[in-house]
Amino acid sequence: MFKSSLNSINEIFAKIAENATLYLPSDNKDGNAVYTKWENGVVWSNSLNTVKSPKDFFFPQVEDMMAFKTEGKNIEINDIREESEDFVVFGVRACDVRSFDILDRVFLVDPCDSYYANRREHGIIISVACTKPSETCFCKTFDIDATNPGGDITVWKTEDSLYWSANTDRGRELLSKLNLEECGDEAVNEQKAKTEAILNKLPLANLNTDGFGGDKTDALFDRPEWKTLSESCLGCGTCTFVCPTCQCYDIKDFNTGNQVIRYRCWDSCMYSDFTKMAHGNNRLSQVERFRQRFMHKLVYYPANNDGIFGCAGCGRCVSKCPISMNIVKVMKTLGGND
Amino acid sequence: MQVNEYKPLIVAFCCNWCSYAGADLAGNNRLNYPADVKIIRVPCSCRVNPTFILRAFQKGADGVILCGCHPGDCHYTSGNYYTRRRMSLLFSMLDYLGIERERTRVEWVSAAEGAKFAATMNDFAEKVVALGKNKRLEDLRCKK
Amino acid sequence: MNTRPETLIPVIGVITDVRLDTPDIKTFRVVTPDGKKAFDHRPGQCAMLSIPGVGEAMFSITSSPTNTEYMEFSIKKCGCVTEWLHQAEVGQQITIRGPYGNPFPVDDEFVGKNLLFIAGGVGLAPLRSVINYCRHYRSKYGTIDIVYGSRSKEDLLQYREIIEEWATDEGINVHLTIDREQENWDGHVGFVPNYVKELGFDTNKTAVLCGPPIMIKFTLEGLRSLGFEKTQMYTTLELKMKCGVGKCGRCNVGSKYVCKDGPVFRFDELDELPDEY
Amino acid sequence: MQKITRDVLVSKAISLLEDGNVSHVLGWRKGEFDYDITPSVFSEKEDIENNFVWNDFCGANFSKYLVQKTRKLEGKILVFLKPCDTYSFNQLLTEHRFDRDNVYAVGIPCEGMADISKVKKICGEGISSIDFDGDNILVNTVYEDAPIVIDAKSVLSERCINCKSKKHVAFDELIGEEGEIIESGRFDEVEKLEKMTPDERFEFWQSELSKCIRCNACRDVCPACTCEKCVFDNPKSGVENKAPANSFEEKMFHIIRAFHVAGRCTDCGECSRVCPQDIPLHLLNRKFIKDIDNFYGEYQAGAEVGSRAPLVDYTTEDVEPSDIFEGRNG
Repeated sequence: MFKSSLNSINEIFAKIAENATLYLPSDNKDGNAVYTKWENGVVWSNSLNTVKSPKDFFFPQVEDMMAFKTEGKNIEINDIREESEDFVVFGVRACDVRSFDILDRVFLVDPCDSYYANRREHGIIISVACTKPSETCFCKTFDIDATNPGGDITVWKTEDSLYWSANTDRGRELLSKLNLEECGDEAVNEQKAKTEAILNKLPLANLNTDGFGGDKTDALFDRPEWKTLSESCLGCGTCTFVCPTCQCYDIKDFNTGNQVIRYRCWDSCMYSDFTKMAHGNNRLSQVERFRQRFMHKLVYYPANNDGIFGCAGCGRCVSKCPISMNIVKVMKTLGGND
Repeated sequence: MQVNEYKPLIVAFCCNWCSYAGADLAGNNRLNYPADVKIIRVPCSCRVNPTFILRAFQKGADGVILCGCHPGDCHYTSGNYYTRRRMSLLFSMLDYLGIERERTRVEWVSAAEGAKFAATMNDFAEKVVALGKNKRLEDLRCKK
Repeated sequence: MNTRPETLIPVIGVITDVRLDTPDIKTFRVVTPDGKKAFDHRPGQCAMLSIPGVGEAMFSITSSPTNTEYMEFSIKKCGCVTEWLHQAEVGQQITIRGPYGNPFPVDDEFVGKNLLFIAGGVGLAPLRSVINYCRHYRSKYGTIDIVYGSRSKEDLLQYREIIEEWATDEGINVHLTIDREQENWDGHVGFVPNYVKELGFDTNKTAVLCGPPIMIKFTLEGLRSLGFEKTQMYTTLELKMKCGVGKCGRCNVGSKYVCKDGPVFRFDELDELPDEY
Repeated sequence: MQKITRDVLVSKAISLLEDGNVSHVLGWRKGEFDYDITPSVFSEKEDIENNFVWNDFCGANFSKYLVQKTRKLEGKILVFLKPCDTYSFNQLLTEHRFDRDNVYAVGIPCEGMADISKVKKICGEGISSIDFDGDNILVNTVYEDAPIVIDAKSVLSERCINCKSKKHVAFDELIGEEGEIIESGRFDEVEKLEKMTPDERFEFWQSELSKCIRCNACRDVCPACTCEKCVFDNPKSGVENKAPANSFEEKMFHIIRAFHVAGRCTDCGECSRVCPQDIPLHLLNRKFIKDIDNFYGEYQAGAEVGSRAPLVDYTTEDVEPSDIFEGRNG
């Protein structure tokens, strides 16, 4: 474990930024935290978390995949992929660190997604333990320890200091370059205990997952509650786009006039055209689309991934849904623990 | 790059009944107007949907001009009156978003006004050249 | 340059032959620009075809894997990509990637079994690959019955191949049917599910079904009434797909992705999935 | 703090339901934290008694739900409408989007709705409960022992600060006192932007619109956006646009969306309320409203049923597009 004073944080940022682009949460003019490229003058936000999740760094909302040139009947395919630059994402919370595991299990399994893998190999994650969790947080439900977030390097923040500990070789290498002073873990343990106490007081602390999991398809699929839960769903994509673990994408072509760029962009299972094809649509109503999103996170994903839930409990959808319908309400209604 | 080397791309939407004929007349009378003006013929100026204008900018236009029959002379009686309202609001909105207001224009050109057509295009092109490349409403993908 | 392998990047395919099979179905023969087959596949697998600027769509490969020279796709005109393809001429290049999905178990469960293929309309496309594969390795399988129905005689896919090759093979019984009476048709008239019941097959067969959902539903009931078990019936599903490798997240039925875990399913496997296909 | 209490609405809803006048009630359903309230259809007395809420966080405008719910549900629907919601209600009727006979509208006065993000900027995270006391909002958090007292006026949402009308323009029955149309300062921000230089305006909108994540919440909540298929979702429209691929597409979507609702937008402010990225979308709509008022005379969409929207109307004396900037700097 290493220690640095909170006052010297900018010097540390500068050091990290020497070898790689550094991104960290910083407040925009609305006072919302957004991941911002660090340069002198960019201030690390005090907010709990960013509005958009850091999945953008590895799986951006829009990314060009390949280009085509057509001439007469002929087509030329151009591989426009480029090697990503090295970058460091600082200030990732425990829930978002888990989200990378969840995304890895989709994108890195065979056949590996080279776009995602490329960024993943070049990105170092520095997580920061939570000290002031919000009422919308429920990471504990998914056995995530907000006081010990993981990633390549973990940072704990106390009143006046930061404590650093590396979890991976990449993290150790980066940390060794920062020349921090070694220290014990007493202060960190104290901070952990404080946060732990608050985590237990949170309104969603006791949300439980017993009613969900890979084997619960039959028990949940035809439940009548889906209809009432989804009755006022607007069918917008807010929950999916702020979600750190939503990974569905669409592949589209854009004709620039000179060439065709095939790009992929985030898609949302809440959209009416998500499964629409020439011969029909297997999810015609919003009830089915709504059910798909939550079944995917709470049943289908665990069924394919050793029981790990596809939700990290970050609470973004809880605070951002235009009609305040969210995975917590779904779990409470269907989970039978009321 | 020197200013005088810069060739703007100007899209002119011309209504079939007046302005397109006006452009024809300008050609027949050998009146000069910039070759950078690309004319798109539309059945009536009110055929032009705001997306057409934005689309033109996206695909690389530096200026978009919309020409139709004089108010009162519309082949379909009232099409250009609607155009007038739509474009007033659209141009005002583009200005509000900080897009240079000289990049867009509506001009009424009748079939007999070949000279006006040429003069309008010359004037418009000059203004667009003075503004330079369209940077505020461009789609970089289309430049590749 | 990112040099990692990437399945989403296709290769170029050239259409070397276009055959008008029915008024709305054409069969396209596709090879690489140097005249080879783009990749090997197994019967029942699919490939993503695309036309830059128009779109990309999943099609089942209709030709048998035993054909090592080219691949064929029987495609019905119904959406953007298919409409464009129907206007394509010989020599047109398209892009192709694959193969995707799991094949029919032709080398394990099917071996030694009597096979019953039941198809409706363009549903013959994926089955043709299996049928021709089984014809090629004829000795590995028992009797083969093929029930195929369509709206009219003109709508029967691969009609010449069926009549001239399949029907003349020893041990293969072909039963054709069309929906309504029409001139110069002396075969059976009626819907596939009813015809299957009329034919009254023994249950010592493994059945493979493909066709419109309504046909599948009633044929399944028909076969069940004849005593067939769900474990001896297979079908192949189709849902909207974008990536083909189980990542884009739209072709799932429950926790199974049609592109990755399907498209071939045994009916008892389907029973475990929610009714959303 | 709302002057009309929840109990008044609950008893109204229950009596109408029990008399058989209506078979469903469109109302606000209690959430997890006293502020996350979901629009919902109630049809049981017990459900209403237990779960119906009415407080400073009941911002949702129900008008658009009527389009879908009147088609799906049997019988009459009781809908509670705040003054601003009645404008959307009328506008949808003008466009024949639902059958008036299937709806029983109860107008309720509104003292302005609170913006939870403004509340959170004051009290921080960790809200465990919220109470109301006169003009104050009392917030209990897991971090403080005593409740944090917040003046309700200081956390009013933007659209309520600039409320244009406390008068209901449509109802079958009114609860409480009728209000007046208000001289609001809703165009002040627009004017401020108009006075900026084009460079500053461009800078402003570029930074605002670049936040867009194209979740379509603004479109999907908008009572004026009731197209069965949006042009931006339709590959055949030629302008399909699914993702904010670059700064052009961000602008394209918002300009065209604002244009499409120009003359029909009642300025209900739902777009800005739901935007997860806090983009001031109302400033686009208000620009159109202001321009329409300036160019073609004052017009308030939804003020009366059957009024002709300015963009499907004209006069021979309309201002020329070349003259619209007269007397304005820039």
